Amino acid sequence: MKIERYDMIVVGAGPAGLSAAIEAAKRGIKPIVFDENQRPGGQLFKQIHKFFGSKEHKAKIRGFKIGEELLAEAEQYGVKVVLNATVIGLYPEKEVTVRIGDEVKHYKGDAVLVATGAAENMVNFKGWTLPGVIGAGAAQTMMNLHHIKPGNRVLMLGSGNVGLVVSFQLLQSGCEVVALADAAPRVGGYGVHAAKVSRCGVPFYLSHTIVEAEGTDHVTGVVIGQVGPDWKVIPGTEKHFDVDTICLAVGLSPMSQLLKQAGCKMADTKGGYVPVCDEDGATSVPGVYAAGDVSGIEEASSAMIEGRMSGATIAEYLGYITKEEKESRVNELEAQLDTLRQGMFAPKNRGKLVEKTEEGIDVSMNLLEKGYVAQDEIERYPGVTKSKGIHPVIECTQNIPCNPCQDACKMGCIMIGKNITSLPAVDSNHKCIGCGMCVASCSGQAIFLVEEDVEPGYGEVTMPYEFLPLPEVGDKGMAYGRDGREVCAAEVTKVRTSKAFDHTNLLTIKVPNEMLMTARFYKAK
Amino acid sequence: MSRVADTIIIGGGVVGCAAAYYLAKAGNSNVIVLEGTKSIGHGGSSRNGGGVRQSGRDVRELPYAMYGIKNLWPNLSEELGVDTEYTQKGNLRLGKTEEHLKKLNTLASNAQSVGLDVRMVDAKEVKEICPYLADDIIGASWCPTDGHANPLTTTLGYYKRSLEMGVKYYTDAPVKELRKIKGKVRQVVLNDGTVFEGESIILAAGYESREIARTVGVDIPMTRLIDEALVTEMQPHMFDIMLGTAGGDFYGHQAHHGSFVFGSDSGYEVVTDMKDPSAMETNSLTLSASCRAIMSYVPALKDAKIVRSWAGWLDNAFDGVPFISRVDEAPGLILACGFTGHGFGTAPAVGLMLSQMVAGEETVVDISALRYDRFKPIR
Amino acid sequence: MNRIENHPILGETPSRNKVTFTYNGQVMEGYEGEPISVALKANGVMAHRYTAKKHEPRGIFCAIGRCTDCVMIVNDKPNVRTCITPLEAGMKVQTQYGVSAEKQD
Amino acid sequence: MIDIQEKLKEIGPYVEAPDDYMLVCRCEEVTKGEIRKAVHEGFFTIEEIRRYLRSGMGLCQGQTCGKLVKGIVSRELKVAPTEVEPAVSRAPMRPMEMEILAEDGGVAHE
Repeated sequence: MKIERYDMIVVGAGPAGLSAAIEAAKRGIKPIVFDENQRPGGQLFKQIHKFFGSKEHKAKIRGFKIGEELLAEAEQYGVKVVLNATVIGLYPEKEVTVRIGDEVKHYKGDAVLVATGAAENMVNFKGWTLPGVIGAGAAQTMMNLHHIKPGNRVLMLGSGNVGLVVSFQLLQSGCEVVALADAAPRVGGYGVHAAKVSRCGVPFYLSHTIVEAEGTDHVTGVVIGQVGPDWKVIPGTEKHFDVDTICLAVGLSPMSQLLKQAGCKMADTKGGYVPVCDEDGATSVPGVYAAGDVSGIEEASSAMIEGRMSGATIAEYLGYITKEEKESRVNELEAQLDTLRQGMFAPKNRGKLVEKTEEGIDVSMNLLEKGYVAQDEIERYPGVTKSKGIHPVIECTQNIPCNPCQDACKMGCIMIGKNITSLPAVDSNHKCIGCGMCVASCSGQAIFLVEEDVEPGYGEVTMPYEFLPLPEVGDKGMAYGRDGREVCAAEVTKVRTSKAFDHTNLLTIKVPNEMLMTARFYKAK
Repeated sequence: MSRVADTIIIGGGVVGCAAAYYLAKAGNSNVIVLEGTKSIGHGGSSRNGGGVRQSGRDVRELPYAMYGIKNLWPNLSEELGVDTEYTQKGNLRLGKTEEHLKKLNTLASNAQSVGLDVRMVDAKEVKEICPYLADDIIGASWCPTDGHANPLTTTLGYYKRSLEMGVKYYTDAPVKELRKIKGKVRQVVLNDGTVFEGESIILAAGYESREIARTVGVDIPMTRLIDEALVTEMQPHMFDIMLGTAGGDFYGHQAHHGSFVFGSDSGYEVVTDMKDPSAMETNSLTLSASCRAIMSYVPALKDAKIVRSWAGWLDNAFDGVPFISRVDEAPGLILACGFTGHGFGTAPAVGLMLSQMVAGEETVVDISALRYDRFKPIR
Repeated sequence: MNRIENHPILGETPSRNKVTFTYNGQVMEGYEGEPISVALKANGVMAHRYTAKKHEPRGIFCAIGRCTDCVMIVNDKPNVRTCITPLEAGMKVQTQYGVSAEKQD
Repeated sequence: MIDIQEKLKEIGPYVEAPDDYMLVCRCEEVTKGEIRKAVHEGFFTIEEIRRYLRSGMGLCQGQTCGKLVKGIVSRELKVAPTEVEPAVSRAPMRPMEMEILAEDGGVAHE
């Protein structure tokens, strides 16, 4: 039996696995990475939105671009990535059997890192097996990898970041999202993600669940209903929608079967069924490590840092670096990870209702319950100011770890400070020149430029716009509020696209002065 | 305070559960079954390939194997209220070499001598019985009354039915030792110190039986060996017969569900040194080796996908047949272990006979050849 | 038509080789190398199979080869996961009833 | 040590529920009611339930329904879901053709 041997075998070429291999390769290890998919990068290649965080976390770069960067880096450091390589099992002596092409190969590693990511959770209701009921991941795969619309009229179940981001992507692909429902009483994901879906006209139904998927051979409709405190549907609250697709985004679970099969000690935790790991990511089986979602569900940004930590740890385990070198690198990475794990959505706040921001401002309940910040709530946030002349209006109302807007403004108008979860504030001592860099750099698409009295009685609102067809100057249409309702007629006065904006176009519309703090989206007539 | 019953059965596998059922059926439902793990049928009972066969067996086993197939299996699903998927469509034991045929022939003639309907068939007849088999098979033994069943539902069926009839079950109840009271084995002590007490103690705990019996000074000559099995995805219906080979390459059948269940090995298992025996890990070579073995006899299955493989311990008796026996120096103790990987098909008959032994009745067939003290030093 | 020809972020969909295949004997067009399920979706096919026990329709569910709900009979082989099997010219794709290409009662 | 009969008394008899018809295991078409009923028949572990009903034994090997089954069983047993042990994981991690598995560079034994 031929067994190929490597210092380090990585299972999964997603953000964690690739990062670990790169980090290890930088220390002189020649790792081999297996991935069952045709393309590396894991879920990054389906993520077309800009990431949060700060520069070190690759903030404001789109997921699939981060994937490309990681691949280039992997290539640069000589990481061997084998695709269409399905791992069959992980056996004693750190042996991995892998299907490659039409055969099975045996590999042994001195260290094995399992970075297999996560799988979607599912929820069952009447008709959930009908064709047309799909996972949110399936929707992403279809539209972002295979260029096909998952459906024409879609209902999304789940208001976590996945549900919100995928809803927006569905809209970008030209699908209609008729409603977003969630059994939870409050939006689970970032408020900025909710707000951008909401202003496109998608109604949010919190405390609602699916009663039934209708159809005989495939989905033709859906009924949702309001749930009471016992999580049961309150009779009489049922609402019907004509849809051809129901998209489920009800959370993720670690895909930890390989670690379990290998005999690693497992634990059933809030983050899912995960291997018991020490602080270095080492499992109970010596030489077997875990990183990324497989060891607990988080964002891709954290998975990349965790992967790097594993890479450094394994480099030390295999004697390529000293303990001191490893510790200094791990400490540096830990600091990066810590900043990502701060704010309202920090792991420690999971499931908790945070009512005040770090600044002591009341969190918008309307945002949590309906998906958008109400008109009478918006002005209490430090990014929302009124002044003469063009200035940014930053509708960023929750403490999330993100600061590209601060870096984007060359004029120093935007202040976040050292703590990247702080709400951005507008400094009126600095003069905004209307360059729009902040609008394009905001991963949450929460920044607008507002200018009063561009002509008598009328002002302009500049907004991020990521849809096709792109409106043209002179087009006339309607402006929409944060709640997605029509507010007034609007005329397109400027359309800016630029490489620096990275596909976030800046659309400027002219509306009556009194609508400047209301109009947040535009649709052609 | 001890928990008392007429009979304590150690081992919630198919033998233990069957014994409990036949005891209850005979009106002796004051029975306690102790299963060491959290699940009934956790050991070999749920890990075997489901053969219900007579052919290929040692003549010492044949009388009760035949008894079970004639009298117990046919109505078992109805009796238990659970579909055991018992299918009596015959068993081909295949040979590819003259040596294989010689071996099959010897087994067949031995079996014929005790009245089993088994005969040798040639390559042509093999194909007539099962057209999906490989061309290089030169002959086989054919036993039309053999068959297969679903070991999972059979084991759980005995459990369910006996539970309904009042048998008491304890899971996660690993036994530490047996204790004699006034010269008679009466007490069963768990790892956690709980004491059970009974008139009769049936020891049907697979290989673990050896350690347990040692606590009352009885050593049962058996070893343990890990073996593997696998299951395919659901396939279109192909055949109903049971398959085995003279070379022991593999055995198995197509289940009612459509999937094929096969047991096989790589030969490597005999040297497996598993750190944690309870993990019953599969090894990296067996899955591929099993597929080669199966495909060399049933090439039509090359595209069938394997969805799962697993491993289980065999309690290998030194001479390949079980110990079903009272123990003279440990009165009260009844052994039912050492089934050597082929205990499933005979479990109903063994269960029935154990219930008879408890009741002090004569067993339906003579099993004196399965006494625990049958072994003698060879020199 | 539910193909996305131009996407605001991903740009124009790269041109690919058009091939024909059959679905239950009917000739259909798709792009070479894309998952069979995507080609079927572009042609409006929703139900890929009918289950063995309850004869219920199933289609794409996870789209990444895990759930196995999208399996069909491809080139006479049952249980082919159409969401991860690349389309090839001339493929014979059939609805799967249980594990058979024949409708069952 | 689990006293099955005591536990059965504690959880009470199986009572039909309006959503018992709902499928849980998509591959093997096992309903919620079948799983609930099995618990009240004395099948307390995922291992037993999958052997009895085939839930999680199909093509996807419980990747889709594992968590749902766990939830149902824990509710019937009146314990936290974390107290219900998930099924073991076994190779192969993905369904794989015999012909391919056979090609691992080894040789068939005679």
